[in-house]
Amino acid sequence: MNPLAVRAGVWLLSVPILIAALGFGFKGLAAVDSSLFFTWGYFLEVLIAGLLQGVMYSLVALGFVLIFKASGIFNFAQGSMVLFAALTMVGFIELGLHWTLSFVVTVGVMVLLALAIERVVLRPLVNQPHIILFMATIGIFYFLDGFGQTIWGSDIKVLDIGISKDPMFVAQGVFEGGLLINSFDLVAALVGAVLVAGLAIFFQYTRVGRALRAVADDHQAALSVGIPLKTIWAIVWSVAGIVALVAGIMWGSKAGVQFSLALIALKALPVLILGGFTSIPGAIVGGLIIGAGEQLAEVFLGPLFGGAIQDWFAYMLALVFLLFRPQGLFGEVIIERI
Amino acid sequence: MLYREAGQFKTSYAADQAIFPIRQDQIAIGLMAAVAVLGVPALANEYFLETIFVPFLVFAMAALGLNILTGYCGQLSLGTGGFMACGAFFSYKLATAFPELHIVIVFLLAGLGTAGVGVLFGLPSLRIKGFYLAVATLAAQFFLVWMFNKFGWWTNYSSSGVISAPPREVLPGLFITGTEAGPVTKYLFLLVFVALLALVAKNLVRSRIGRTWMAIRDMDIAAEIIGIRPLWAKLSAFAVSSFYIGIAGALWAFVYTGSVEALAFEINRSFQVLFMIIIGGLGSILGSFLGAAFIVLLPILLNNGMLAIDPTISTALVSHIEFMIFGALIVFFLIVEPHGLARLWQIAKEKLRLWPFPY
Amino acid sequence: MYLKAFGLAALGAAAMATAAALPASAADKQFVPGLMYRSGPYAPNGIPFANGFSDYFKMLNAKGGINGVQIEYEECDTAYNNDRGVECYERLKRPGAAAITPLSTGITYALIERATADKIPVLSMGYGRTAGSDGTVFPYVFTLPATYWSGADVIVNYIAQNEGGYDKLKGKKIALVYHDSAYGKEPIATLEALAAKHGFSFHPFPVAHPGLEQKATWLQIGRQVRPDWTAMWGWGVMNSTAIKEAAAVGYPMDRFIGIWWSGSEQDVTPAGRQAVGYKSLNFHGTGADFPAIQDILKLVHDAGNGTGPREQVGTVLYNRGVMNAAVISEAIRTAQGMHGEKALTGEQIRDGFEALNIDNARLEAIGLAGFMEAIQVSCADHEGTGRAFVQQWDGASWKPVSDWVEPNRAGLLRPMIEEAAAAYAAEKGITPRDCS
Amino acid sequence: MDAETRTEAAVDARRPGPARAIGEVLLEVKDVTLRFGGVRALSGVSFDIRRGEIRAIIGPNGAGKSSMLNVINGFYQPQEGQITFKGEVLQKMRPHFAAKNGIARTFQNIALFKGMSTLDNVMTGRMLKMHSTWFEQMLYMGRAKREEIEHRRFCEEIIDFLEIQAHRHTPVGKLPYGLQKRVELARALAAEPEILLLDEPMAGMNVEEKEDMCRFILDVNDEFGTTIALIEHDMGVVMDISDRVVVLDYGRKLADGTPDAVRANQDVIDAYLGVSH
Repeated sequence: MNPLAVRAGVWLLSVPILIAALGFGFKGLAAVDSSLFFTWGYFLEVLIAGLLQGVMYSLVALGFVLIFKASGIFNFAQGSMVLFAALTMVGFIELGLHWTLSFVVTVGVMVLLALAIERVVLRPLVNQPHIILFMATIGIFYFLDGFGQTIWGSDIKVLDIGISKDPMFVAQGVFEGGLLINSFDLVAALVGAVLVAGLAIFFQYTRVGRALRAVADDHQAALSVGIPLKTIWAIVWSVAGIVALVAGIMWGSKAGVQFSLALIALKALPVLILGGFTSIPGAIVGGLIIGAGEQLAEVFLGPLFGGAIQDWFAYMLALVFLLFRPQGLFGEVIIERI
Repeated sequence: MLYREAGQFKTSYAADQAIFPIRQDQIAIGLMAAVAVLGVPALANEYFLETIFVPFLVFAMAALGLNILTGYCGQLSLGTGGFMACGAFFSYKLATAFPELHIVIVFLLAGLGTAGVGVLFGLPSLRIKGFYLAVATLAAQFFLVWMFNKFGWWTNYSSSGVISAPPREVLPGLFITGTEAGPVTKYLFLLVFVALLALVAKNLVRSRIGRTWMAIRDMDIAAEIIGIRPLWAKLSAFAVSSFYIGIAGALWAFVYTGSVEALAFEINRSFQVLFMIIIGGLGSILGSFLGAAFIVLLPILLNNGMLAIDPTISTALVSHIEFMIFGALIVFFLIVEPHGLARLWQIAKEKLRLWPFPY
Repeated sequence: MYLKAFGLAALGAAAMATAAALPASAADKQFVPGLMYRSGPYAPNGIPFANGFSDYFKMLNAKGGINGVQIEYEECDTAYNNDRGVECYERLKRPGAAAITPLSTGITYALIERATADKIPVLSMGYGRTAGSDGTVFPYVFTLPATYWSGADVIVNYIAQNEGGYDKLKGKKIALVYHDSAYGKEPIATLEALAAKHGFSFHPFPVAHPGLEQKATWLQIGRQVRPDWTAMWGWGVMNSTAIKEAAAVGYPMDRFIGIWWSGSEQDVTPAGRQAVGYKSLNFHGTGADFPAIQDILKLVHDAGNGTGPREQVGTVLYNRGVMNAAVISEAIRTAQGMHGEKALTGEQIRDGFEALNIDNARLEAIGLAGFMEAIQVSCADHEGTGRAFVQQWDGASWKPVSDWVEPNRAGLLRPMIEEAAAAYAAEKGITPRDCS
Repeated sequence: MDAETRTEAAVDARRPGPARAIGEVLLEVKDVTLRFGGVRALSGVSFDIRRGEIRAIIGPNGAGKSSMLNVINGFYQPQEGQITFKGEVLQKMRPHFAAKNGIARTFQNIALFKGMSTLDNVMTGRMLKMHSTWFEQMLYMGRAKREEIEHRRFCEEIIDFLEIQAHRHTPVGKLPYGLQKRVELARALAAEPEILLLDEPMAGMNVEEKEDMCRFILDVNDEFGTTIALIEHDMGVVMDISDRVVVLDYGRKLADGTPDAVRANQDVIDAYLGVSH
């Protein structure tokens, strides 16, 4: 039997068991401590909300993964690219463009930005250690933050793409009061799924995608078979820019387009680390685990510690995973040799 | 011509191993010390002392600490803010619980406490490497700030979670914290304190311990085979680094701002200190100072400079342009010299040795 | 170890840059520094406030200044960042500075000691250190017209009015969603005391900076605790996110009351029609229908001198900036009555603050009748009435839905404030002034 | 030029020299088996190294030579077998134990500390001989300072011996390949090892560099009496300088004995398919 299928089967089976175990754990805790509250319907509600929130994190994490995969650069500027893209899109809408047209124009802007970054920043720094390139992306982060706000201002902007934000109740017969699901998050999750599928197809089946994977595996080898590294980098940064735009639209219409959007990059870090820096499916699975984990922890454990634990809990969760798999869930295993 | 060691022969290894083996350097450093101790307090006004020199020295201390961990031992850390918070809150608890304890001892004890916390969060470094290690330190960052923010005990149950430094004197009559502390006293205290600890750091990195750290940084496997214990080396780097960072946090809260809430040590602080050591030069004591100067001074200079050119310019625009120039300059400096300002300085010295006959 | 050389070279450069940056303060101009933020995560809320603050002084200057003394206003961008706030303060402080307005509770905490040492009054209007309203310990801090503790009590009183009396509060649940910082934590002690007194249960929910993450918080509120009322201490993006998340769990908007910093157009417009019905406190009028604000439009904006866009005039935070500026102007005017009609020092203006008595006739005279309540400050009490009213968002504008609600200052808050101030004095070794 | 004539001078200088006492068994590996997942890198290999000898380990690529060295100094822990070192029977070696008890090595792909100077690299090799406390090092006083100077003197001797004085203060990352190999040897020697493991010390060198390296190896063996175990591909070199040779192929021991005996072994000839001289 295919060992991959066996492993997939084990996973599929173990996930519901794990979730049920968590539920019973929380239930037990709630029985002991009166400040906690537990019903199965509520547990599922929080779990679903967490998973959907996790997809939102994945959207941001994807941009990181793309760039890290192709160039080994940890792109700190991804967050400000999200903000910049959203600001630009809203800016054009406010100038009177239809949102679809504005989307197309913004894609163009992000591609231009990618080309500029490749030419001005990456090319002179080729072959430098990773930490230097990381620092350079911090420079880009500052520049973009200032640049975007100089052009488009710092006011909070409304980006409405017409997704309903009303609460939705399902399974009302099963659970008392039904299960609350945020319809906006559901749409966002679908967008995320489509994006991931699109990227997977792009990487797997197109010529550029193959070249990208080759570059990711080995720069030197890719160069030696005639893959133009500079073009590849420009393409990757463009794709990351477009992913940033999609993330910006989803986050922007959720929270309004303003400076704080640049800070959501911090929420993508534990996702990245958990999923492995180089894996697109890792970004998704990592997002789901982090999203569900932190929401469940906040709701069912938070009251024990006075709340607001979700920020550090996400990192602690990632840390615990790392102790067992130092290269992330889907990262490549590092074999040390000398 | 002037800067050349020709004719200066070393007759002992001791002389060759001095921190400043070349006479011109010794003279220069003496002059600089004189200027720093006498000139700066005489010339600089309160604004310069309070907003440039004091934070510069505090940040230099934090950068020294992070440079030991990241620059010398190669362990990437984004938990600097959290460790600074440890130093600040530990020293607050110590200073208020034992009012008769001398403030310098309070700082040192807070540093030791932070070193313990650092070791605890450094434990995962044995298994996790590179950017993945950053997560362990980020966990420390978010957890520590949350802890100090959440539990009233740390702030003596202040309703808002803000601590403010009680007045303490370093020598009888010379206050360095509280309202009576003058900027000159603060500056001179910091100058001496930071210079002494920088000297200690320099001694550590040029001794066996420093070489152990660098060996782990450059090639951990080979280091292990030479007989270095990676766990011990990494944890000692975490401890020493956290000691310095903890003291920096205490100085920040007590000497610089005077009052502080846990949020002052959020993640941005960690990034700021990391920028300092990258811009200044990884694995360089001098670089820690140069980087701190760059990151503290540049935004203030840009901001003031733009207002000097055109006082009517909107403060919003000034802030945004400040961001842009700051970002662009970081990229520029990295392209010019990826190894930091300290290397730039070294190159300048090499050039100076040959000048005016470069060939 | 060449740091000193670098430092010195930089010092030279900085000295030149800054020497040019500080314009010589003309003797006949009263200097007002402004610690504002037009960048950073809270810029959307900081900008209208800064514009209103600046426009009011421009209007005064266009009218000839205060008794002929022109106002010289200079701004510094703190980005809501505590250490940048200290830098700005040090940059702008000078003996002739009228008052400091930090517009951030964290920065206020950082500046109280410095400003006291430098003898410059701190006006933290509706924010900052609540204990600062005890003038015997904090002679340079002014918290008028209300503090967070008053705000918390006003909200509870309003709830009691709506429920039909304090006895009806028993067994009710009141939640608090707060920015997990010095700012958001201020009301907790008061609400806990009130909960014990009136027998309602109190559920605090912290939200981490900057406040984009509130899903778990609102699931707990909307699906588990289901409080009868929810109060909010939020700022910036946290406010609009909270309103959206509240709507997403179906929490009734008219039972959701924000503090005065959680009730501006910037907070409700991003939430669209979901925000209709949301309530917040306020202590001044909204809209442009006040003579002073009309003057701003006429003398400043029509002259092409407006700091921000014209349509911003009259919004909540813009008007709060106006009110801050008006209070400072009145303090300067009062101080001129005591020390002469010329540019005064911060110490002299502090006397003006302490003797401040803006009655209704005075409000009429400065064109702000009905805009705010009469304010009187005393040596010991730097807060004033502590009263506020509740306003509600109808989808287009903020409409007042209550009268001025009185906090229980004498019976509850003032002793708490005095206790906190005494603790501070003990820790710092301050001997309280005698105000009797 | 033939490899034999190349190293002849060096070898001649040694052969009639003072009787190098090849003594008792210093280290013995017995039935060592090492697996990575399903792959067997070593299966049941046994041989010994005697005090004072130069012992070569040869074999085609992938024969398990480097793995063998890694097992000897404890970087890899074998699943089966045991190691007897100085009479002490060990289930497996640990790197720190090995270093402390006098096993030093160089690496196939140079594993220097690239950010440090030549001198610092060599001084690091001496790490285990230094005993000053933290406190002394913080103040650079007392024993810390004395030790720095004392050990500097020793390291300078090694630097002289290997003729890299001119590069004392250069960061090793900037040195050419041949010199880096020499610095690595210096670092290993700084530990005053009893056994020196050399993993392809002459790989990638030109003829002159190889000659120099041969001379250094022989000198080390002569002057310090250091036992040497080396992996080398250049058969000429191996046959000339080593006292005994062990041949590995696909993780198994193929032959063991003097160079002449090994050269005559049919299995070895087959394995090398005529590559042998």
